[in-house]
Amino acid sequence: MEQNGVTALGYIPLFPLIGSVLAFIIGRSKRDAAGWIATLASAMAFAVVVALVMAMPEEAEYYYRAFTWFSVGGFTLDFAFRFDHLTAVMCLVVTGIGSLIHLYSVAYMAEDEGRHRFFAYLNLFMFSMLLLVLGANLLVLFVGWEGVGLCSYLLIGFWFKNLSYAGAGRKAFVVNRIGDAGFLFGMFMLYRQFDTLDFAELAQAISVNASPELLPLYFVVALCLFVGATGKSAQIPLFVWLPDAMAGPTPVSALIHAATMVTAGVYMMARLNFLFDLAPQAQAIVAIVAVFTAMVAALTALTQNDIKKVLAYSTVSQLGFMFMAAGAGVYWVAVFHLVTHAFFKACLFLGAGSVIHGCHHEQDMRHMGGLWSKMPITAATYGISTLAIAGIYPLSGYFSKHAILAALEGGHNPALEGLLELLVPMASVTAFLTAFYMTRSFAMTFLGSYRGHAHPHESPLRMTAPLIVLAGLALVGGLWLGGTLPHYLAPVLGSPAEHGHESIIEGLMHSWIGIAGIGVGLLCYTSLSQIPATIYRVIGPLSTLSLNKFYFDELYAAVVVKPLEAIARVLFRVVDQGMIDGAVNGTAAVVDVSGEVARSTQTGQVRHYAFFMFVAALLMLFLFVFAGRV
Amino acid sequence: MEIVILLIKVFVVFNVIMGLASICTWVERKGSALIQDRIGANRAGAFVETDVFLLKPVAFVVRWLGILGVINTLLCDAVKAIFKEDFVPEGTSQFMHCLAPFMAVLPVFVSFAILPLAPDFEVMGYHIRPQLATIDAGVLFLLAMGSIAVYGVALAGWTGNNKFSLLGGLRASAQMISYELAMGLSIVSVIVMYGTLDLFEMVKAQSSVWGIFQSPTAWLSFIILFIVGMAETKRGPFDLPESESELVAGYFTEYSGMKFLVFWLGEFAEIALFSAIIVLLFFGGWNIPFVQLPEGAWWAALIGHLVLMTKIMFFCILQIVIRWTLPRFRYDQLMNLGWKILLPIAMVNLMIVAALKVF
Amino acid sequence: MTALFFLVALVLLISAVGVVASRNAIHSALFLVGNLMSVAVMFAMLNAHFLAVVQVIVYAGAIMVLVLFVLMLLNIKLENQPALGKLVIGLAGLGGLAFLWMMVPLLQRSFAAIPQSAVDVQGSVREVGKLLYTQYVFPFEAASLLIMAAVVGAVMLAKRRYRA
Amino acid sequence: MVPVTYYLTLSALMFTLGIVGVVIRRNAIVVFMCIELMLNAVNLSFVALSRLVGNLDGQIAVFFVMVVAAAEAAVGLAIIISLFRSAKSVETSDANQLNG
Repeated sequence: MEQNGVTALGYIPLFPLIGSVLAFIIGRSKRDAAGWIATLASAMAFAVVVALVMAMPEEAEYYYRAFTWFSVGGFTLDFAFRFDHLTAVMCLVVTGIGSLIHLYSVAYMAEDEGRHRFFAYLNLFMFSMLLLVLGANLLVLFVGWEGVGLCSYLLIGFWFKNLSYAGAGRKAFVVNRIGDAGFLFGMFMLYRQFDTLDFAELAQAISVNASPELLPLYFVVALCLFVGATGKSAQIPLFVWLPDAMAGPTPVSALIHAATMVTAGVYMMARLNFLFDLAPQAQAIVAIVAVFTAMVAALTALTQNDIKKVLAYSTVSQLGFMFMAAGAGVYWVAVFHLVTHAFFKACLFLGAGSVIHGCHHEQDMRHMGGLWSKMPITAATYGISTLAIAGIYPLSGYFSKHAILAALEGGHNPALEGLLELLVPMASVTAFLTAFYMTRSFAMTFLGSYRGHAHPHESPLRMTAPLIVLAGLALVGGLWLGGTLPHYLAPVLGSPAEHGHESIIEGLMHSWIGIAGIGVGLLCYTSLSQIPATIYRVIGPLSTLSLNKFYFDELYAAVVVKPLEAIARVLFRVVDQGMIDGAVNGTAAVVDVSGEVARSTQTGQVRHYAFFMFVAALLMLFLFVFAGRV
Repeated sequence: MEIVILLIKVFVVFNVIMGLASICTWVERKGSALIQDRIGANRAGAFVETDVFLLKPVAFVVRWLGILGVINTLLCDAVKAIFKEDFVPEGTSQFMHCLAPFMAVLPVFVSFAILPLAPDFEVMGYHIRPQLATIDAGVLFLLAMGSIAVYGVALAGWTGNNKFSLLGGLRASAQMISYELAMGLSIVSVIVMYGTLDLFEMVKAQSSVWGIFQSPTAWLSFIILFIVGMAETKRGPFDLPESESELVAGYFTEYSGMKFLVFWLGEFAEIALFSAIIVLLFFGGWNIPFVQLPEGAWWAALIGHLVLMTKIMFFCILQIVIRWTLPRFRYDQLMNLGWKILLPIAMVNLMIVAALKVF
Repeated sequence: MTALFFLVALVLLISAVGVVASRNAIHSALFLVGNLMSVAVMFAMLNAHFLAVVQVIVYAGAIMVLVLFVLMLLNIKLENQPALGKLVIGLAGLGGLAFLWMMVPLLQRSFAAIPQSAVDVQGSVREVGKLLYTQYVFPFEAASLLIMAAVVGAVMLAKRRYRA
Repeated sequence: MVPVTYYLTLSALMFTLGIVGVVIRRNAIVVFMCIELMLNAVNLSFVALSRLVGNLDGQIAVFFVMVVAAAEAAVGLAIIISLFRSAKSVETSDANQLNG
């Protein structure tokens, strides 16, 4: 591997950073300029990435040290970027989809007062995300990690005047802190063991130190890092923030909470694959957690009526799929699904945004329906993406999801021995549920007759263009990437097992789960609409469970929030009011009393002060002449 | 012998001052009469009052020429002043009241000490420089003396112990301080132009070309210095401190007799001083255009001296004519002229001169 | 030369006493002018010609005129409160004597030992100017800033406040 | 030539008079003048010592003291004028409150 210092790497995050600042400053006076500045900045970053990818020779890796961040004792940390094939894929996704969403937002946010703020945050997010994926060591990655968290918080609470929206932002932030704590612990342990945080050096060190006595350490570190990933990527138990994050503007949901930021955990696992590979138990936990997350989220999505909430749970579920692949140790599949998911989920979110925009900020699917004729482009792209996520051949979702199921099934992880019989069917059921609830959302939104009171209309071209592009990618992305991606990622993630080319018939055969889900869904929500109601009646308590999101929020409130509040109250009363305030007030009282005493010397008469100065000068002179003998 | 030469110098300089001031006085009285179309001082003419018919033309010519009339008028003025009551207002310090006129005159007279009055010459083996004191600081000394001149008027205004003279004193001191800045800057630009502080050297540098033509902006310095000169003497359109329609007579309202005459003398000596400075700095001093006088000859020095005096008289008369021609400024106009017009112009001028010197 | 020194020193001290002892502030100011002129003469005697001239221009010509101007503007003749008690004056005088008693021997002791430099410095305009514009150019510019600040501050302070 | 210590002693005398003046006088302007007296005393010793050690640095210091004195005069007198406006007096003993 050659290591080139490539200055162009610095430009990738630099453009969005400059764009963010400019958008904010210029946007204060010219609101409309902000969107175009931000779009241009992210498009330029995309152009740089594309140019780099095109120019990058096979097997190469770029390295760029921007500056030495800090140097403490023997520990020197460079603010360095690293650009290999994994990073290239991530960068393409982030900047490419990011640019499309920026373009979309220009139209979507056209009426908003604070849109300069919005675009500044959005570009800042791009900057942080690029830091995250470009970072050459864990700490730079962590800076990006925190940066995207911050931007996510700012954007979820973008309409901060609505208290529940602001609360959603806070929730996302706080929940992410828990994950970050795990991440930090993992990082500390790694540094303590290997004295470095650089990925390349870590990989080197770990491959040399594969001795058995270090395996427990790797297990703990991997688990800690995975805790971080559960926070960022919304896995059980820290997934509760993501559905609430739908409070943010829809393009934000598309970019941050579907396509890019939430996949940071997956990226991190792929980046540190050398570590996770040495901790099979951790991998097994990842896989189990992932399967359960996917299942629970899919079940919850079944009963949600808010179009964005459905997509949010769907995202959690799909992230579960990605972690399944990562847990099974087949990282390229995880990345593959990450990419295809970015395509179709971004498309779905933007489509949902288009619908919401068209229906005058109506998000409840019960008040939609029949929009097919009124917004044909949105409906078509949404439909394509639904097919893709359902895993119908030859759309992109099919390839990635099929590969995940294959990977899970063919996994050689000894820790998962015996569990696979449970996990694989569960994953298959989840895939079926995915197809079902997506079909439900499509049918409730676009089919049937219109149940709302607004006058829906198709969105402008600036919004539909990104939809068309993304739908196109969702359509062919799987075919295109399914063949090339494993080889492209091989230098970083290891060579995948070769498997034969499948024919169209085989493909259609293998997508039977999706077809079944779609079929049942269509049946239930178009012609035989009494079926769901009957089902709900029959399994009443279970559906309530699903509708209320399995009471996760309430559980956390009882177990975590309430005790913490109680402790905080005690601390406030005793420690803060009693001790700290007491000390402060006591100090003030002492100053007050001594001030009263000292005040008597301050007559306010300049002449007296002059006299004191004179006396003091005499005293000093006396000391100088007689005592000092200088 | 040195002492003798010094005493002679003192004598000459004193006479130059007195002569110039006296002539200015007479020119003022007669000239103002001429401008205002009246006869002017006509009680003390020449001693040529005759009924002899044959002598009448002579007397007429003599009186018309005014040569004797000058002396006669001045003598009469002095006698009148001496015999007047020397009034000291009540409730003020008599010492201060007496001190004020002399404080007003002193700096002017002392300033003459550094003015060169003729080229060097040799007589009886002695090399004589017709300058009372050769000071290292040179022209700066003039500025120093100019800044002290304020005390006389300020003190006079204060010891008058009445509102009019106090206001006059305040106006005078404010005016003098304000215009001193422009004066300082324009003199500094001249210093930069010649590259020396020594007035003697400056005049020597003008032996072929007058200073006003030596630099493209020298005329600016000249105009500023001329205007400032009129303002510093508190005459001409700048006579607000003694504006008789408002303040009776300003700071010397309470002065009479000889003390008043001293103020009077100081005023004209100052006119002569500023004329002399302008001539020495800008108009070649004793140099005659296109004529080179031999160096060191006593007669050349004499001619030089006369040329210098003629030039000085020209500027004295110019000032007097302006004083009797232009109406008085308003106070805000005076301050605006000093601070907002002359000072910036003088600054820019200094920068231009310095830039020309460097490049 | 020594005679001249003592003469000027006498004038200097008498005028200094006058500054402190005059009941009338304007007399104090005039005494101070005399004092400053004597100091200028001292400067000239010490070959500091430039400083002598600047002393006259700046102190006598500008600062003291300003003081006199203000005194006349405010027109305060006598201190309208009774003079200070004898105790304060006595104390101050005692303090002053103590100061002299310690200071003068100290000065004698400290500086008599230093030999008179062979170089007879001439503080001419040229020499001082050269030094000011080369070695001390930074303090010089800083001083101009100080003056600028003082001008602005003085204008702001003395300006009448506009009352609504 | 007059010994430098003469100048220094003279300077000390003048300085002492200045100090005493500052302490005993109550007219702010006179106090100000007494401060000028002290500054001049120091200036005198600067020049005298400049001559003693044979370089011009002392005279430069005097130059800067004069600059400071000029600035002080401008600001100080402006303060005294505004003091007079608010307190109708220039007695230092009348200026004993922080509020104008």
